[in-house]
Amino acid sequence: MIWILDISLLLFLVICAVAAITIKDLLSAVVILSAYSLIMAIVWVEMQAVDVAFTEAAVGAGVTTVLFIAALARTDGRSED
Amino acid sequence: MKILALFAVLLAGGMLLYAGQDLPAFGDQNSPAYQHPMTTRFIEESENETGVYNIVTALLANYRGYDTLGETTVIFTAGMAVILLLRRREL
Amino acid sequence: MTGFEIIINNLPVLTVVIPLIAGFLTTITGWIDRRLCWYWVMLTMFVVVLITSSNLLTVINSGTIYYHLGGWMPPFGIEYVIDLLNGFVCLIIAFIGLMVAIYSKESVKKELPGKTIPFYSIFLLLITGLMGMTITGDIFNFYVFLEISSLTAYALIAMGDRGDGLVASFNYLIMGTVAASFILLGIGYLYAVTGTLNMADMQNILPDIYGSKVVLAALAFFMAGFSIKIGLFPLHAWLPDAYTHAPSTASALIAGLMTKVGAYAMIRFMFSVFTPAFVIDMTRTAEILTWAAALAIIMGSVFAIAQSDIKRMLAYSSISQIGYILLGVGLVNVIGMQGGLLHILNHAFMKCALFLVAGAIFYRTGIRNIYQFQGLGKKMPVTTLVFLIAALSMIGVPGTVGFTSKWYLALGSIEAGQWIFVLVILASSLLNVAYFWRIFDNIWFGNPHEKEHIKRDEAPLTMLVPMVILAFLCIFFGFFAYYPLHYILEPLSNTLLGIMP
Amino acid sequence: MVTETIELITPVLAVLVSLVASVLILASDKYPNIREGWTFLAAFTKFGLVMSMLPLILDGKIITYTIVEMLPNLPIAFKVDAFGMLFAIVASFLWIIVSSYSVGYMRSLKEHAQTRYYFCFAIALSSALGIAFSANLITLFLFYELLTISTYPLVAHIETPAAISAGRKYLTYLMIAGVSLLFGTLVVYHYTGTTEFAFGGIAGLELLPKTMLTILFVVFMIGCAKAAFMPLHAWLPAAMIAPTPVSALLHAVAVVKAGVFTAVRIILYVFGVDLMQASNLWLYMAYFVSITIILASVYAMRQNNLKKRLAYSTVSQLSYVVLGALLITPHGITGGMLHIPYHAFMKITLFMCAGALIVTANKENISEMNGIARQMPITMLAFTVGALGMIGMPPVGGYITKWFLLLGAAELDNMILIAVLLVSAVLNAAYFFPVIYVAFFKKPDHELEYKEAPLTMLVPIVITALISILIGVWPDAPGMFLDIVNIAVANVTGGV
Amino acid sequence: MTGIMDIVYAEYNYWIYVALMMIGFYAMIAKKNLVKKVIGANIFQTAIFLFYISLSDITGGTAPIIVHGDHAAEVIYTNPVPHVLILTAIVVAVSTTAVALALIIRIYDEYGSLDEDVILAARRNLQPEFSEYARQKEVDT
Amino acid sequence: MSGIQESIIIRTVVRIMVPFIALFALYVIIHGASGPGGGFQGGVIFGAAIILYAMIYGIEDGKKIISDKVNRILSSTGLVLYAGTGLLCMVFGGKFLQYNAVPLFPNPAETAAILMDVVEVGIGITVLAVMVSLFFDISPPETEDDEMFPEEVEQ
Repeated sequence: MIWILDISLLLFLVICAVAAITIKDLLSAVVILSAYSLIMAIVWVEMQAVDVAFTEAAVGAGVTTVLFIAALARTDGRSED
Repeated sequence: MKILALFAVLLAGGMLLYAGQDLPAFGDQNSPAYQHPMTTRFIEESENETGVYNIVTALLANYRGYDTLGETTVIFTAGMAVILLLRRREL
Repeated sequence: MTGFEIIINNLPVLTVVIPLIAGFLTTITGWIDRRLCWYWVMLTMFVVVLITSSNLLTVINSGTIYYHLGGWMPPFGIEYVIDLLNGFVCLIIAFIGLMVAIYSKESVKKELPGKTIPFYSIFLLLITGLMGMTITGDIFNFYVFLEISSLTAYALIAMGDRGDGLVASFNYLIMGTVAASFILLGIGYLYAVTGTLNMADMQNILPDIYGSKVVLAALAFFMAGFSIKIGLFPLHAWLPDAYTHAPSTASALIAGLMTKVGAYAMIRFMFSVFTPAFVIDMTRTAEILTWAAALAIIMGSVFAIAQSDIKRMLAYSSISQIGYILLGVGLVNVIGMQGGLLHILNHAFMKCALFLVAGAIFYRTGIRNIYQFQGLGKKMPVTTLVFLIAALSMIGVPGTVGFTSKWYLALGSIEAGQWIFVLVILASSLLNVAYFWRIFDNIWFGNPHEKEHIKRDEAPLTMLVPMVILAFLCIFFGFFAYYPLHYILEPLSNTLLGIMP
Repeated sequence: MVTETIELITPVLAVLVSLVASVLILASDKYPNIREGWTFLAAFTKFGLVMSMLPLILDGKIITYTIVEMLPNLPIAFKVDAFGMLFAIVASFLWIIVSSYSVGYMRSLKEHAQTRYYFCFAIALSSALGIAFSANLITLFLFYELLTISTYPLVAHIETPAAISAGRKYLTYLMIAGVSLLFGTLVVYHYTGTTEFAFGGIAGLELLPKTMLTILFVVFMIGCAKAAFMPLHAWLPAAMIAPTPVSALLHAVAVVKAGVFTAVRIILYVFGVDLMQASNLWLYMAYFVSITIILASVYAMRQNNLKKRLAYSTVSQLSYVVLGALLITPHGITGGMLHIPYHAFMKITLFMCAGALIVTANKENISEMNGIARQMPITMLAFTVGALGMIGMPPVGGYITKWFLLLGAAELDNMILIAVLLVSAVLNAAYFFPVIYVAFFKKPDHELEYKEAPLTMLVPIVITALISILIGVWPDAPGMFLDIVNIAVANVTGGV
Repeated sequence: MTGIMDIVYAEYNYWIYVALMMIGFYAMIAKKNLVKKVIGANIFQTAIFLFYISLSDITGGTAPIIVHGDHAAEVIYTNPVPHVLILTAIVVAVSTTAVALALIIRIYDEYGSLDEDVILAARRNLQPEFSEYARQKEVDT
Repeated sequence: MSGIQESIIIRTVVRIMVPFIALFALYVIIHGASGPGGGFQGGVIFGAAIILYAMIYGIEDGKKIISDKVNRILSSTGLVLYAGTGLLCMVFGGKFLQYNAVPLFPNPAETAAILMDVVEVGIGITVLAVMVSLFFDISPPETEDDEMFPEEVEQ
């Protein structure tokens, strides 16, 4: 029944993506993006792409998020859409 | 703008779905990508030829090492670009 | 093995690796002395020009060069393939790069104070990216270098007009990312159905699966991606802002090269990844391209007439000129193709010269509005003369290189039976006259009484030299276009279209 | 008729002389005397070079020189034949005259930007000569465009908004013409693989379908807008805003003559007599230019400004040349070709007189010229000579060309064309006589002193007036225009 | 039942990838906020990576790290090539994001906002010397 | 952020953790040959360690570990190491990056493995340096006088 796990992860991806672009608070959006990346990494581990998953976890969920947060600290964190 | 964007997005999505019909099934061992001599050779010979167990690393640093040089250059470029944009003093 | 042999054997890769290494060593050079940067870049570009000319000569004399990076035979490793097409484009890149490098000395000092080192580093990396895109025979390697060139271009454009440059750069970044993502998608699709990344290998495999919807989608994504990258008419929105607000040096470099390399890539993918039969007969891509190009030619010129900022006007004119290149390619006959390819050379010279002139005028006067150019003819005679020559070439007056390419394009259109494109080409020549003449009117006419008091105040020598060289070449190739046509473009067009001469 | 071809660099030199001079002129910006010295030196050298080729041409030889093969079968090349020689002699000789006149005019009026003026003038002359010596359509087009570009600063010389807008109009018309010419060239090249002029027309053109041929002809004729055919004439009166020597040059020598020269070249050397006749194109075009001849004369009558009146007169007279070529009989062609030099001498006299009036008496409108002959008798006498020539009264040259034209029309038995020629002669008289009447017989509004234009202006006027008479009295002097024209006509009609 | 499930199983990550890509693409074009655009770009690119990784997956395959031992011959490895490509592409994506964020910071410094409309209005109003309309007007007067 | 920065517990934990993270990063780089990981991931983790330190102790303190100057040298060094390896192969008569041309060990695969490690380390160094530099540049400046764009004067 591994595909149920797969599908729920993938659906969660879509939910995260939609949330990331709709939520008005940018900091939350960025954190959700980080979650999105992390789930993506898990999906990739599932698909046996361990190196890529490792990188995505480190870069997508790690560095990118840090950079986003650092940048948001210098701007205002609200979005109108 | 939103409508235009929606149109472009739907167009691209439609193209993807259209193309998806002929895409090799996922997980299929007989897909052209897996059957191509390139993949076969990487899986079978990389350990002898490069001396590492991790095929991805072998590809990354040896067979397609030049791509990786490019990739590292991209990072360097990004660093340089950010310096150019955000630093007020010379490096 | 002697050092000389080593260099000779590895010339193809050195074309890219030398500016690359020089690019990140610039930080070290600049650390020693900031003024060294310029000499360093000049030296590098000069060496690159030598290498690329040597490559081109080798190709002309003894055929295509193959270079296997890492010693891995294709399709296992990355391959560099230098044929007439990219040998030609590489030489243009190197040459224009050198010209802009010479020019940059004073311009950078004035427009980008305190940013010399990162600027030159980025400059060389841009050249690296463009070279890498051009020379490679591997589609993923192409993507990597595409991103190098894009990132550097974003950074350079952002250095321009305060505020506006940033917004322009950001818009370009978003559009560029969309384009690059489309191209990445296309690569993925082709990989999925062929299993290879090597262009030649792919071209061998693809004809068996032309019926596949995946291949069609890949072609569509490539075309869309490249159209955004080169600013083909309805997708051009990012281009005018980006060219207008970039620093003078960057404008010249980016306008002179980026779109040309994009057009090169389009040609490469159309004819060397897919086959002529596929793009011409099976999908009619070429035909669609000619119509889009014709639209771009007219609309670009019309928009250019409405501009009062010289750089913006030149940017719109670029949109129009890129149409010429694609028109020639899309006509898919040998004559039209030669015209289109010659226009790559031609437009690189003209547009680079024009942007350099715009930069020189801005450097001396701080003016970009063409209605304030009164009396410039007296103040900067050489600069304005260069401007005149480049503009005449743009218009297509015989004796300039612009004429030759338009002549071939028109003949190609007649041969293809598309009389309407002949009219488009001729009409756009008239429109070119219209938008350039406003400038000449302002430069040489108007305010006759004030003009008497204007002192001569020419741009510095390092800025003048490249402009004059480019103007000279515009005329030189106007009379001697025979050489590139005979030795490079004619055999090349035959090869691309799969015609045995 | 067998023609011998010899290769000689003289035509190139003749063209280059004034280009070199233009650079020297630019270099001696600060020293007016040296600057004008260059102009004269170049003018005389040029004339000398042109004349040195005359004996060869009269021998029935053709001089060719290929400068550079731009593209395969598309050389920039010169070929001097009798017809080209005709135009070259006129242009190079009148440059001397106009230069002298310009010096007087520009200095009297203390015009600004004189260096630019002489610079552009020299280039315009090079282009005119280049047009005369062109061996093929592409070379012709090159110099045609160069002429347009180099005369633009002359037209817009005074730099007022009105002048610039007139310049724009000038440029718009001529650029459209240029593009049209290029289009025609392109088509000819595509179908025949060459653009080189041939005496009987370019071979291979007769294979084109009739519609295509007609369109091609129309395109070419639009391309000859420099000849100011009626719907495309508007630039010419507008360009009157230029300084008078420029008007003289534009309207008598360089630009319009380049236009008609091109038109004749295309009619006789691209299409050829046989093709014109076979396709009946000559007849339609002849009717078309007839309209211009009549209508322009009518317009001329309504002008009060003297220069404008002369401009419309030019529009009308130019069509004589084209009409002559279209008559496709030896006599008609002789008349048309001969009208090029004849009209040039007469019209330049008239324009220079008009300029002298502006400089000396500051009068531009005919209504202000009551009794002006008392003030400037020599000028007005010269004017009368020119005007009589235009009308076609012996002994001034004009009557000869009209005679030939009438002969041509009569040979064709075409009553309409004969009528046109006669009516236009009457109309010419109708717009020139009032000027002469006003100048000589009306009482001046106030007392006028005797005050002629400066000598640098007066001498050229007298010379051209005298030549106008000379070519009327002794038209068949050896080596004069009629000799040259005879050779040209023999060439295109395949021997006498 | 199994038939439908097979189809879903064979294709589901493809549908998801298309959906994600469309979401990201839409955000890039339609969202007014610059940060949102960059977030959209990230989603878009990651979606493409998902596609590549899906390509590489082989049913019952194992990660492409050579296994030694008794069963070595029976092991099926997943396709390593897309992994390498995507490793490179991830780096490219993060580089682009970094540059975009640097631009955003600078734009915020200049205009005090990250909203596209506000910035456009500010460019028109605050800096008339850079606006086309104003330039023309200046000439006319 | 000041709240976190002043927490002694966090400061201590971070101080202890950073060396371990760095060690792990080195492990990841070297381990890339036989398992998941490699120069890039290792570099990012190393960078993350320093970024973590800088977040807690402040950027000024972070710059004491890797100053701008060191950063500049490091980011170039990594690439020089990489491209230099490529050129080295050329010197021994191979193509660019043709590791087995270098006569380091009798077994070409062994040579390749060693040189690949060198290359991975090169990537790691560059990535580490650039990641840190990106963070330093993008995060908010701490002192007031470090205002972003005062009028610049050419020396």
